Amino acid sequence: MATTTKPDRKASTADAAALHRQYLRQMLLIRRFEEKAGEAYSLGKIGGFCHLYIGQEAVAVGSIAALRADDYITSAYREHGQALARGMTSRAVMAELFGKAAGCSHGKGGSMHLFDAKLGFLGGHGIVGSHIPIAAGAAFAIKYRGGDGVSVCYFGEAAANIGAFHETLNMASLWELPAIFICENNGYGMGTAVSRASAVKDLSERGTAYDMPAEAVDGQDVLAMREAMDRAVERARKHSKPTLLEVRTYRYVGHSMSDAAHGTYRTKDEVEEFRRRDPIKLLAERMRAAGQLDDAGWEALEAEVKAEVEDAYQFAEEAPDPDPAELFAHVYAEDR
Amino acid sequence: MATTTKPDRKASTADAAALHRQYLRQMLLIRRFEEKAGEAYSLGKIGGFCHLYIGQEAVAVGSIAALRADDYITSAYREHGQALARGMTSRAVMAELFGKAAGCSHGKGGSMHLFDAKLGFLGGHGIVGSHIPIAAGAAFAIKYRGGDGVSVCYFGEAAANIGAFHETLNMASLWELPAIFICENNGYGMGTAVSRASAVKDLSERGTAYDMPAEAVDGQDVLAMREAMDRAVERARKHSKPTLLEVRTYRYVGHSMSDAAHGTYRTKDEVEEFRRRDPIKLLAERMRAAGQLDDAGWEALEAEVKAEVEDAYQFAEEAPDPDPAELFAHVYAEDR
Amino acid sequence: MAVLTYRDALNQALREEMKRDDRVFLMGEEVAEYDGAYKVSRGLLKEFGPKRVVDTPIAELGFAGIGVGAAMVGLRPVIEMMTWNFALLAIDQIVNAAAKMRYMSGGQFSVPMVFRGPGGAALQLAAQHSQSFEGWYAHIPGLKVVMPATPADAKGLLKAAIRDDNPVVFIEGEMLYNMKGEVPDEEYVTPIGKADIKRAGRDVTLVSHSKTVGVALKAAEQLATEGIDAEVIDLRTIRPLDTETILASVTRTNRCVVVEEGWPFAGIGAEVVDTIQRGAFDALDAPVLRVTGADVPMPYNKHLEKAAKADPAKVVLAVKRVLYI
Amino acid sequence: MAVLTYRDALNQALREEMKRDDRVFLMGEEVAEYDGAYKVSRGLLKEFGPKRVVDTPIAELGFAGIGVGAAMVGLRPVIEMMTWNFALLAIDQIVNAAAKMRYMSGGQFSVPMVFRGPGGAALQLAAQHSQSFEGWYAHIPGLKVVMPATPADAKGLLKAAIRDDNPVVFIEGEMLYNMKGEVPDEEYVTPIGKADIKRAGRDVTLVSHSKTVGVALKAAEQLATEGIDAEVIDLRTIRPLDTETILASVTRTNRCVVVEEGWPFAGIGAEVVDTIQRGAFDALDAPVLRVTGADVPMPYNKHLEKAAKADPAKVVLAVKRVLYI
Ligand SMILES: Cc1ncc(C[n+]2csc(CCOP(=O)(O)OP(=O)(O)O)c2C)c(N)n1
Ligand SMILES: Cc1ncc(C[n+]2csc(CCOP(=O)(O)OP(=O)(O)O)c2C)c(N)n1
Ligand SMILES: [Mg+2]
Ligand SMILES: [Mg+2]
Repeated sequence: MATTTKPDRKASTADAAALHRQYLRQMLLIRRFEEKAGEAYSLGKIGGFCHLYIGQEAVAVGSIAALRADDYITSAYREHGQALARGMTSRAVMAELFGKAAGCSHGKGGSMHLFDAKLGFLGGHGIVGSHIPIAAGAAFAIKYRGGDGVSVCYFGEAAANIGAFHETLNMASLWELPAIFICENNGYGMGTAVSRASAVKDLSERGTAYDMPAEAVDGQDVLAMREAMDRAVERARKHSKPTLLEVRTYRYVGHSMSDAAHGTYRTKDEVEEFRRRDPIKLLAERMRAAGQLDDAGWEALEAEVKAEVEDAYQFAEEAPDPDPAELFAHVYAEDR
Repeated sequence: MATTTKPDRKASTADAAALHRQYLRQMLLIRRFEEKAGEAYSLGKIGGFCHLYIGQEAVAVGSIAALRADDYITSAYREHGQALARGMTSRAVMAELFGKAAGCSHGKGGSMHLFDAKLGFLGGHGIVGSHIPIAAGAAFAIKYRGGDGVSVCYFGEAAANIGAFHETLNMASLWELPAIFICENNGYGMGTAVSRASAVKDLSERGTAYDMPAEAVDGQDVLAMREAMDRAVERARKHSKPTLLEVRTYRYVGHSMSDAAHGTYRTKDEVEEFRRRDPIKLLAERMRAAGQLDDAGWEALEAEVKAEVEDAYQFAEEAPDPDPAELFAHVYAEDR
Repeated sequence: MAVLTYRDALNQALREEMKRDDRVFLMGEEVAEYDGAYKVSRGLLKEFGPKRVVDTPIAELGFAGIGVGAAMVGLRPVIEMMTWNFALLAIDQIVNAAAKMRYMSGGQFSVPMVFRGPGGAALQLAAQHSQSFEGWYAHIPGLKVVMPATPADAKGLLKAAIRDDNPVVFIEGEMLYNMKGEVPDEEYVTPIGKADIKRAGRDVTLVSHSKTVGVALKAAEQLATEGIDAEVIDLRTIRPLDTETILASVTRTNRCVVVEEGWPFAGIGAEVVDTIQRGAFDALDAPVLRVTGADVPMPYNKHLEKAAKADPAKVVLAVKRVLYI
Repeated sequence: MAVLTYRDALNQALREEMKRDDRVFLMGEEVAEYDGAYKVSRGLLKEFGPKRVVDTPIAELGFAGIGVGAAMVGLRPVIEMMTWNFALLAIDQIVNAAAKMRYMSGGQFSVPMVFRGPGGAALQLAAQHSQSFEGWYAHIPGLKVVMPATPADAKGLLKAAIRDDNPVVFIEGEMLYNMKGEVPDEEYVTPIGKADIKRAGRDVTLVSHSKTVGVALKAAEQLATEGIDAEVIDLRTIRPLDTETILASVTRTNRCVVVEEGWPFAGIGAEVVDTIQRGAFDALDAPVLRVTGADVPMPYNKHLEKAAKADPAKVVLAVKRVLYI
């Protein structure tokens, strides 16, 4: 069932160049945003749990690029990258991390619970695996209404061991829901390596148990991600069939802000090794080789992204806290 | 991974004859016991839910025959057959169905909750799938203590769609627990055919997702069942490796006493069709062909079994109810 | 007025709401081809087809979550739990997802859905199949908890629950499905959050809900023969609790017994007691007493089971104690 | 006496009991190689090896059930829930299996095991990670519920819980892990089911548990400066509840405020109120008041979160109300 994707690199037309620049910009934005969020966390401006996406940028960017504005996205707690790639503003996300009223969840959700109804962004969920059926529910609704939308769900490889994954994939396949399950296999669930948590190492093998098309994808290559996603989207949109994508990726940083990047469950060397296939570097090099990027272009991009992140930080810093009365608002629909 | 078992029929030595007679007797006992239980239910002597095992006898008998006295057995609510095959007396089981103090669970469990600590019979559980991890826990304990026991778990094919199945099989495989998961695929979960509930029809395929050896077994052939079980037991006992057995069987009666045998979700013809491969008939014919059984032998067996069941009924009927003070006993270990 | 069973009243409510609003669908185990394990959905598959009446595998957590997701994007799911005992497997979706989605999304996503099915003990179903979890659900902000005691309320409240924009835990009485009662012929909706005085009385207030309404009414009848005039309140909605009706009654009667099927510790009765002693402390002439299910897992044996349940005799006894007689 | 953190006291309890009884093992997510998400199991893998300190996949339902099965056949599992929020996924095993096994097997199988981990809100963890479920577990016959508030109690009670032959729900305070306190040097076990008076007083009884013991003590200090002498009861065990200690205190002080972190509806406080009004009705000079967490999912914003939590100021206010000042 599972096949490993080799990206089929298309000609570097002007379109491709624009697209690549867009991917590069988005990945760089996520990277710089996350770095800034890490900084803000250390300064106590962000509280609670904060899970950074550094290293995995190509997954969100390459997959979301294949979506339409009316598709749905659901993710776990490590979702800043998907939120930004989907088009939430840096301001709205940063303000949420700061707990401000201008945040995308009005300061009530925080890092783990980013929501944006207008963008079809259904969260930001903190219970491992429990958002997988929720994403399938959105796919169910699409089919129910006879639409040709797609519902995409992001989760970690460790979530593939929990019951909700199993129950959902079975129903999604049985009912032919237009859902795409993106398992971001970054090698670890907190401090547990995939081989210590899953009896099968190739998680795409799990597709067999549900008769669901599955693919293993190189998650450091944004173009490979995009292409695999295009196939899955077509399967969902045209044929209303779900797909399981196991995306091989890596997080360079700790599980959350309280976890060291290396030292306990993985070595510095391992992290360095993976950094060599950095998704941003990989695409930038390819673009340089194709004449789509030069030093000036790169510097301009860096400056642009840096300015955006700084602006978001400033905005979040200065934005007001929610009104105290907000404590009792939104518990029930009648409240507000 | 999954292989379909063809029974490798051994020579009809005297040993085989004795063994076959034992299987035949056990299957017939279960059959007659269940028929009597059905009668008693109609008379209001048994209450609550009562799920009969008629048609599936070869599964319990063929598999339990392969076990040792110190192995563990855990089952769902359709467990009269396994209880009897394991050696609970007809009296103890019938008295439990009648809610009497002499019942195997002292009248507190009823049909769905048969227990016998001395026989390593860990219940009798009513929440679909939830006993699967419990059985794995017994296997964990065996391994923890360094023993060579085996823990066997019976569940229906519909239970293979619930999260507990998935989580448990993954851990059982990952940790190499001496567990045997017997999925009794009787074609239906209540009124739902397997094809309407599971995205894969061959449930043994599910083994792949856990890198667990799996086999599809003819559950109407007690000898095939025994042989497949022997292989699984050896794997567990000698190599501490789990197995998933998908056993193809059929229940002739309704899901529980309130469900008709046919008419809603399956036809009378279908039931008749399956009755043709009745496990008792199948073995009896084979024994006749091998000269291990004649009319007289059959009649003696029938009479013996009938007497045992009548005795159990009488016993249960006359046995006293639990003392009223029992209501508050056994809530906590200190109580009694 | 037509006389209907509680079951058929629920069935009517589902049918009417599915006709009225095509975003409403029913999902659960055996709800479609089997017409429901307890036949509440009889005929709905035939009338509305498999798109709107959906049989599921046994996967409570999964299909509850599918309901949550569908509700977030605008459908109005009715998720049947074959019984509430099995909902323990889905409770993460009900509590961690449905109840909190609106709040944690800053009001962006509501979850207009109903989780429904039978709760409480029936007959001899033993420990795993005889439980009352209303106290648990009522503990959770973000959920509403509704428990009708009569066919008319069953219909009116289920319609209200389906129209409600919040996740509603709707617990039916397994032993009430065959209960008959008059049900208005015209379209009506019974508001969530309002208790109903099922019997007016002067001497003592009996607070009850679901099956124990019948228990309280029987006790009241018996008490009447002894000259004691009991008022019987049917809470109907557990959350939000109609404290006004409770307090008004107790302020008049000065005595109260709370009757519930569930376990005592931190049950509905405890909350009602707290409400009363805070809101009507000076009116109370005696402590509020509680009649609950016994504080044990349910035994299978029928005599033990009977002894474990709240019954009119126990209520009568408690009433006499609060009347100091 | 050594001064230890609550975390290290728990660690000692685990280590001592694992040494004492080789049937005891610890299982859960990240308990072994990572030394525990909150480092409660630090060093145990090294000392006892991977057979007895077992890392699991993320599969709360599954490994809780594995614990139940292992306990049924004679081991004494300690199952760590990384936090009690995730235990909703395992609650079927805790409630439908562990709590009922002994009863429904007619006393044949006990389930001597501990489910433990941090409960309640920490700081800014938002709606899905800031919940107090002690009211839920205490509702269930067959379970014991233990919630230590100090390092000494944490150690003594965890040892008692591990030795107990019943399933024990052991809820640690996530915010208490770094709390320091004296812990006896010699071997000791703190009995389950006994509350502790953490401060004696005459004027009002404050009933608290876990983190709110600190809240109540702070409130008592402040009240003392105003000449009000509050007694602070630390329940320590929620189920079985030490009604004797509560009633004896309220009978002396005639006034009571219950302080808890969880939601109000049918919470621990409701049960305590019920206990008091039934057992000390005539002694009460004022209604018992409750200070609880706000009846909302927990918001992320730190100011809103602070407003949602029980704090000394709210307790002081409630005390003044029950003293009518
Ligand atoms: C049900 C549940 N169990 C445990 C946790 C604690 N926890 C949060 S993230 C995590 C690891 C998840 O790993 P993975 O799914 O691989 O995602 P990643 O963090 O690598 O993106 C754990 C155990 C949780 N949030 N929910
Ligand atoms: C979690 C849960 N959901 C639903 C039920 C109701 N129920 C009892 S048996 C059953 C069907 C199970 O079918 P299967 O697993 O195939 O076993 P069989 O009855 O065929 O032996 C259902 C839905 C239950 N007991 N537990
Ligand atoms: Mg991971
Ligand atoms: Mg079946």
